[in-house]
Amino acid sequence: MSTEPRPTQSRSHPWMALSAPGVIDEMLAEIGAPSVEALFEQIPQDHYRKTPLDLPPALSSEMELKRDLVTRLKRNETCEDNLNFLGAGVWQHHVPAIVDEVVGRTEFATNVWGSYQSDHGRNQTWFEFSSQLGALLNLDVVQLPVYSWGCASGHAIRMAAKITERKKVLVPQLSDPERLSVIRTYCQPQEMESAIEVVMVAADPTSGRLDLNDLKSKLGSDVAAVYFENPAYLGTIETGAAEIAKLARAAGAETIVGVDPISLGVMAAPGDYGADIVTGPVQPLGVHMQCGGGAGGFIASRDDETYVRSYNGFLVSIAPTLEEGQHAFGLACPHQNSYGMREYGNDWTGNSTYLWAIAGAVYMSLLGPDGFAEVGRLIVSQARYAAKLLGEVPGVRIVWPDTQFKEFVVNFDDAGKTVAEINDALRAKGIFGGKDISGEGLGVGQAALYCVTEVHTAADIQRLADTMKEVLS
Amino acid sequence: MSTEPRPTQSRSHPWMALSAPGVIDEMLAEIGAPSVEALFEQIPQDHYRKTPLDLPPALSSEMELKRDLVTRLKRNETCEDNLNFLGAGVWQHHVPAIVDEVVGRTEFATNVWGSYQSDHGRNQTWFEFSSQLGALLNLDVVQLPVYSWGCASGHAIRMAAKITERKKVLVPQLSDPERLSVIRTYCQPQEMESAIEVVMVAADPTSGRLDLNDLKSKLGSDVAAVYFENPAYLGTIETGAAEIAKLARAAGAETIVGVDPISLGVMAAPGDYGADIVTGPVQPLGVHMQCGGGAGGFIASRDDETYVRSYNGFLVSIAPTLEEGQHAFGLACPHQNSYGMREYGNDWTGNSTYLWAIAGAVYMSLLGPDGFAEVGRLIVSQARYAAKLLGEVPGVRIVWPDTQFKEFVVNFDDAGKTVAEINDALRAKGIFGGKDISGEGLGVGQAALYCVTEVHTAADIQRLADTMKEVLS
Amino acid sequence: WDEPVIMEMGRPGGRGQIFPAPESEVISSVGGDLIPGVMARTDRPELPEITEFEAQRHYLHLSQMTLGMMGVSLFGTCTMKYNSKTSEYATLRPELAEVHPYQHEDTLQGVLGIIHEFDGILRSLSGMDQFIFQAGGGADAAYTMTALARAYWKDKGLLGQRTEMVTSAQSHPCNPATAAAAGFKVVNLPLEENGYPSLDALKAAVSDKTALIMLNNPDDMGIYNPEIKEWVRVAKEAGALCFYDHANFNGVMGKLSARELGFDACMFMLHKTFGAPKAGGGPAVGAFGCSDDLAPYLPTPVVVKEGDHYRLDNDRPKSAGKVREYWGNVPQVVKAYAWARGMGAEGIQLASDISVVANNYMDKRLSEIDGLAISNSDVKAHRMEMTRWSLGPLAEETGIGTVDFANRMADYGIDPWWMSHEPWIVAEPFTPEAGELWSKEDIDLWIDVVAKIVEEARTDPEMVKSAPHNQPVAQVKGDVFEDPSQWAMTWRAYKRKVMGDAQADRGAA
Amino acid sequence: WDEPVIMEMGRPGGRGQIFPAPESEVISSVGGDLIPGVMARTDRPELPEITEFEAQRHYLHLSQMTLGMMGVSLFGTCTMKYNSKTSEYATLRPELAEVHPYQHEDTLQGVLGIIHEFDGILRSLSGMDQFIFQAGGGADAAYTMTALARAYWKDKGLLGQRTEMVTSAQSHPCNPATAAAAGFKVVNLPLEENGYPSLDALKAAVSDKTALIMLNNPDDMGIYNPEIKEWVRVAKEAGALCFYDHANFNGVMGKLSARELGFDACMFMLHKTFGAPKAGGGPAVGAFGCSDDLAPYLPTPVVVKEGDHYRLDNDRPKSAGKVREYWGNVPQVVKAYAWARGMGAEGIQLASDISVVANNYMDKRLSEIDGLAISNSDVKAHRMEMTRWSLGPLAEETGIGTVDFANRMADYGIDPWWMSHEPWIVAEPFTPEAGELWSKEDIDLWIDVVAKIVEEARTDPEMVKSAPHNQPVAQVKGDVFEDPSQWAMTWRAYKRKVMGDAQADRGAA
Repeated sequence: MSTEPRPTQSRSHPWMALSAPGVIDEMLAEIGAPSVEALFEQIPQDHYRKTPLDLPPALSSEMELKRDLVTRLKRNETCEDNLNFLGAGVWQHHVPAIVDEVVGRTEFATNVWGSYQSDHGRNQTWFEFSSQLGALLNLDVVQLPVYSWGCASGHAIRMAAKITERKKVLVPQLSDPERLSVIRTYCQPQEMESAIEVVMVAADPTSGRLDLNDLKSKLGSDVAAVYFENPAYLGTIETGAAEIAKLARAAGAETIVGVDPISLGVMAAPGDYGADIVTGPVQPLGVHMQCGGGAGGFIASRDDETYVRSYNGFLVSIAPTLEEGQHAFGLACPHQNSYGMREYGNDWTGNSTYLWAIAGAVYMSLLGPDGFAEVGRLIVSQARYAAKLLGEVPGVRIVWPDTQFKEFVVNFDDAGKTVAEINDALRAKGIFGGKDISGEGLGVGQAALYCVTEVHTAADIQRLADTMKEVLS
Repeated sequence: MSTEPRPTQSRSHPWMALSAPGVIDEMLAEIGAPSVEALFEQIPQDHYRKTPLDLPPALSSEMELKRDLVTRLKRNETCEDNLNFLGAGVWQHHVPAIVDEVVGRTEFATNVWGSYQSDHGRNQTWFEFSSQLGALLNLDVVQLPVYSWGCASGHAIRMAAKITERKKVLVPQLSDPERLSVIRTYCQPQEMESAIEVVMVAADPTSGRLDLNDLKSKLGSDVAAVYFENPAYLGTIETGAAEIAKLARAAGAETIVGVDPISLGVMAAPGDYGADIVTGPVQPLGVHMQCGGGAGGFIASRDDETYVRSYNGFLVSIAPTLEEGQHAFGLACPHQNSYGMREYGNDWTGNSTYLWAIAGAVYMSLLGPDGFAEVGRLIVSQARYAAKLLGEVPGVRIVWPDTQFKEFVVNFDDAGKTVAEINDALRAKGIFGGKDISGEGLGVGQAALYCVTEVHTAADIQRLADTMKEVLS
Repeated sequence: WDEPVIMEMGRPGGRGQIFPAPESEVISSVGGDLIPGVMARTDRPELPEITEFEAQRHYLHLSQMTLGMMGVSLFGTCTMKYNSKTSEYATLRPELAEVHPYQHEDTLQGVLGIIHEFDGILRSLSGMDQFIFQAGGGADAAYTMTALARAYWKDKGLLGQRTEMVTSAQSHPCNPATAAAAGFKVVNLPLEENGYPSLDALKAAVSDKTALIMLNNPDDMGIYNPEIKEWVRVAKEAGALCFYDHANFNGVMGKLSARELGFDACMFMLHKTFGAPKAGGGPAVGAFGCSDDLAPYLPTPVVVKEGDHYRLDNDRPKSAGKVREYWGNVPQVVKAYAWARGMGAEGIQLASDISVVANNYMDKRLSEIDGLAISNSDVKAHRMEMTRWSLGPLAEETGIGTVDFANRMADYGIDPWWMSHEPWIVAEPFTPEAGELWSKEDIDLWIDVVAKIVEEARTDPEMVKSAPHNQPVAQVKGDVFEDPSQWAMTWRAYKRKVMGDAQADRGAA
Repeated sequence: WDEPVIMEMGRPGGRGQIFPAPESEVISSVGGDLIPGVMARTDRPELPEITEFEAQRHYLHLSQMTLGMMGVSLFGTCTMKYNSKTSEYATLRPELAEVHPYQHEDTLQGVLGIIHEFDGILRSLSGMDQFIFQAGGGADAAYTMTALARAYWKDKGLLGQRTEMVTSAQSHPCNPATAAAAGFKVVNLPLEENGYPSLDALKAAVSDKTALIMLNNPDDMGIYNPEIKEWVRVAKEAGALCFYDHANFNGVMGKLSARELGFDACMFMLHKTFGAPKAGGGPAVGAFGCSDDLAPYLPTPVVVKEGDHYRLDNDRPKSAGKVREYWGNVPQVVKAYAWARGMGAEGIQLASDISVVANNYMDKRLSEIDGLAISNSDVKAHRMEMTRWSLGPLAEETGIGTVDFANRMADYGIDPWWMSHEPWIVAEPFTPEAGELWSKEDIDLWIDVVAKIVEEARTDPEMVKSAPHNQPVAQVKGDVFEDPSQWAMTWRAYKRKVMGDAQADRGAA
């Protein structure tokens, strides 16, 4: 054993066991190759890159790497240190510590994909995600989540088009432009032969809800699906949901509803008002905002073979095993997706956001029926309170004051300031104001979409209102 | 199934399964008791408290509880956001992420004590702590850690007193008053019949090292042990260690050395220069400072039955099992501690800091021989560099500039300001200056003990020196 | 653990998470019953009612029943990497976890800076001019390419004409599938004996109808198409856009530059190649990069730097539109950045060397096991970081096939191998990939297990066929998965179909 | 997992953690070889050389081989609590983890405030006037009491005279042991048939030599001494200090006040009663509280509030000196604070009710198992939160004793039970404690396992004797633990003694 530490330049890398001195030579000898270069014999010499790599210097020690990461990330300001009212698809909800623990376990937050044979616990957790979400939705089929709510809705619309063999979808005028852009991508430009036409349905200006007359006028026999959200992008509750579903069904179209699952302790289950396919975000179910990296979207439906056969992704089913009385879990209809059928599969699939299924399973199990009822009641109460207090500030008008769940539109036309100016002033006082929706073509003027959740106390809301008064005075 | 959430007042507590409605009544029925009160029949009525409990209101939801904790803790300022040079028994070292992961696993950071039969993995990790620390110390016996370095030294001195049947210990004049206070507690006041007398050995003023002449003069046949540290409290390296051990052995006394384990990649193993018993802190081995809550102390010795039989705590030994060729782990000499023998056991033991043994096992396995050499070299280099740059600041004098490991004494007698004033000024600029040791009676004047470790870059040190120049100008 | 399904656990009124009632000033201000009656929920969702501890213990048990990264996984096409907990913990900090994507850019300089730096790292590795991270995985990045191609051809006024996408029959399924989903007609080129399609086939396939070509190289058999530069030349001559699916980048990191080979765009999988966790299937990132010519068509936002300030550029009038909301799975980008910084240029190049050495070592040892055959056995050159193998000979001899092996491997604490996306090309396929993570001891252990099962296939085939025997559950009876009367994707459905709960009919078909 | 000892793993030069070299300006300024030659290490410590991943995987495997809190543990005297991850994560934040105890108090207002608030909570629960948290466990808090008693009697000039500590033969061993270590003579009072020592015995024992008495109540048998107020009166009449070891506080939380019963001081175990993790044996906290009369003798620092400002009071000239460095295991104090806040007064009282109900339910079911006997069977009153039981009858019948049961229980995923600190009092003892954490299902499962093993003891005693059969390792052969030639507390020793490594002699005896 040598008495001196090895010189720095030849030290092996902590992330690569075979970088230890001598190991590669040993393996080359067993392979019978003269050099590492010889193993790359397939690559013609003129394919090798000529430009040398120009990367920032290695932070080879963990200590330097951590310092770099932490120093950089501290340049962010957070919704923990500031009072945040941004929502619009990424919401600040409480994440229970147990969710963080389970999701962070290396067995789950793993480097591997994990095959069914080796990962029974993971499979079961996935099934429990679908089962619990199904209980909230009152629907029997829930797919493992896809990339986002927008992607889920895009897939759902394509499912509907496939099932109905029609190529038009009706969506609300007051849609989230972010989600709508994704949906348009999924529906293809009109130049494509297989494009699905996206047609807007007007809103009732007094309530923000869908204009049923406009809907009726557009609901022809070419409509594959009606898509709407409940609560909708601007926070309004769609009380006409059952009527919409009835109209759609009568026209032979599918009803696709986007729902926020955290509302389902207090809001009716979409399975109970006629939804055929339901989509929604998984981020409210125990996933941190992560600058949008917490996004994920679910798709659910009734347990009808037509629907099941048209899913694009992974359906986890409970199943018996060779041992009497035991159950396990596996993929139902595994061959219909693009892994099995390439371009002939349903849409396409790939790595998704399955870790958030684990988060969601834990989250829902912690809340139970009473927890969902409590959190829903708390959210809607705090949001209404915020709307009320803000509505009392001179220059501020709440657009639809009594119809929202956790988000609502605040209009500043009478304030003499733009939303951008107001938000700058709020930010200087440690408040992140609502999302500026003035430029989204929604016809709501200088307006911001405020989001209030269970994390906001009455004192927080009073602080917002007081600061707003200050800013606008 | 009821349609409404239950009212708040009767909801069950998430931490108590039996608080669910009706469960207690069901159990009372099975017990055959009329009421909960009836089960407390042993307590006489007049024993019940009369003053009602006066506790702050419950934060019954996790969300409120988290908010309270985080809001309060944010009132602290940290050594992550400030540049810290405090050490003196709690040091800012790099904690690898894997240590945090393993220590945080609920299987280890558990609510249970964990018996040997069920916790094989934990037992093995403990053994690996002792084994790796033994490799650093070049000693064969390492006990699971006790509360702190001071406690370890206290126990070690009592071990020596028991072994030698003598009642005096020699300790350095330049000792940490915090650790010394603990040692004095363990040695008992002189009024106690079994007290061990604590006698100070002077320091060589030119080096801070032990004055060997003074040591010789005090080393009589009544001395149970000589205790010294290497590196010592004030950061100095005790080059006379082997000589001290030789003198002690000649006098029939035990040599007890306190060592900082993070120095052992570059500093000689105490087992190699004559130490009989070795103590030290475990906090440098992958434990966060935690406001002092990361403290823990180890005791090690040669594998001599006399020593082994005098340990106070838990010795984990590898052992064969009923299955040929397999090994497992259990407690050696389990009956000699106070659990087995009450007041007749060796000293006393109790819950300790065994989770830090797990941290230490992981830490040492990550560093390996080369990592310890690298970190030792880095620490001593940065510390010397800091001493050098600070020494160049007008008004600053480094007391023993070339003999320290990671800590060193900075004297400000010529600066015209007290250490307290200087530290206040530094703190205003985001720097936590060294520990003020002016009042500790060490004869070093207005002085601070600065600690520099591997976490300090050259730029950090330059910033300290520049700021010091500013502060003193 | 004999762990029940969570839907069976708990007791009425059990609670795992409590929320406070609204404050009295809130209640007195807004009252109750705030959900319009018609939309108010009247039933109680059938969720478990358990304590916090029971939820914790249940899911920790399930995590222990998951191999995760605890075994040895030479899982082809997935490139097992070490996922540093350093970067994992950094991204869990509130500085990233509690950040909203719509925050003002002044409050996001930290994360925008990291994204921009990492963009620069990928530019250097690929030669491309701009990267975005919106795609949630490799397939989504391929989809991004198809959306970009549509926007490009629409901008040129040729979208009605450029309707075809050309690829190899061996390319990853996501390429043909996303192209088809985007509305393109897919042209698959068959493989020749050398393992890749002929240049002539390509020449015959491309035309003024070709919108784009999408290729991997090396492919999942470890075979490199030496004519790739010529392919790109031919395709571009026909006007087509060329997309390099760099899923198998690991073996050529620092050696090839997609741009120098002529490609217009490429994608990297941050959750495979760049050390972010795969996490059982995402959240992942398909980093999409392209040339300046294509950059105007990118989905927005794009992170750009102006002076010392980073900002989100949303002003791309020709943009193809979004493939997903927001900017991407930001924590995974941070982890990939951390991986690249932790490795450095030298480390990245070394990793590529190691993965090819390790793969060839693995091939050498596998070739010594009787009953296994390498794909395209005529190709004598060393393969890249993975190789397609076949159990064909053994299956003929013993009746034990690749699925049986996968079932049995888990019994040894080894992750079952990856078979193949194209089981019709090679009989009883498996596709091991050694990568740079595993030690020689790990690879040896893995191969020893394969050799052991080969032996078992000969001595005790029934035992192998009925595996696993050493897992929490026995072999699954798969017939329910294709049977509408039996499959059950939720506990509701299971109760209705299997347990015969007559109450459980709502929400069914 | 068949997991090797880490000392056997790795390869020369393998690295799990790298540190940068000092910067060039540092090297050129200070040079190399900075450790004086005589103290420079010349050998290479025999540590494993592995990658970061190997360390991670090894220790995660070991964690999976640890039951931890995954099973059901009715472990007497330890009061299993739910350890909230909410508070765990709060204390892992840099705001506490990266804080130094010598920071200026202005920078520590958060944690000082929490400590002060929690001090207030304990004051209310106990009636004491001041708490400190320096003690690292319950035993250390007992030790604090003995140190305090020394300082008190020294201050009174009577330390030479007050030399005795009186306790019950059934008190926790830490009481007599710490008193002895502090230099006191220990007087143990024997138990009567009712389960506690007689008042007469106490009267005979106390005198002007008595420095202090130390007592638990209820004791580990679940028996409450109804004469405790009289005891305190008698002891104080003799001038002795009275210390209440509140280790078994769980069953009487909110019901008893140590101060109202007359005690001068008491201690609580934050890692048991107050929901901080026990973590396999610490870091723990013994919260020590006393009356204003004793407060001047407390170890420093004491956290005090002045106006809105919290500070550390080090100015206690009569202080007994420190029992441990710094202020205590601060994160555990924060967790205990969190537990108390999460429970509230009502929750704490309910927990006490529940733990006694659960214990009596457990007693009821145990009493139905033939072969088990309750301790002090004449005591008919319901026990408190734990009860001492005996396997004596079964052992006589079958030869299977409490150790065999402990070995066998783990096979069922159940934490082995706690036997007893005083095995000489009750034959083949075990001491189960139900607490308020476990569900009825958990308790039933635990008892079913006991009943099952009782049955096994009759039908297959050899199998029970040779347990465990279902654990990572078989039953340990314990003879090495008392044999100096075989025990091996380190791998070095093992290599030398068992593997016969002649090189491994350094550091041996």
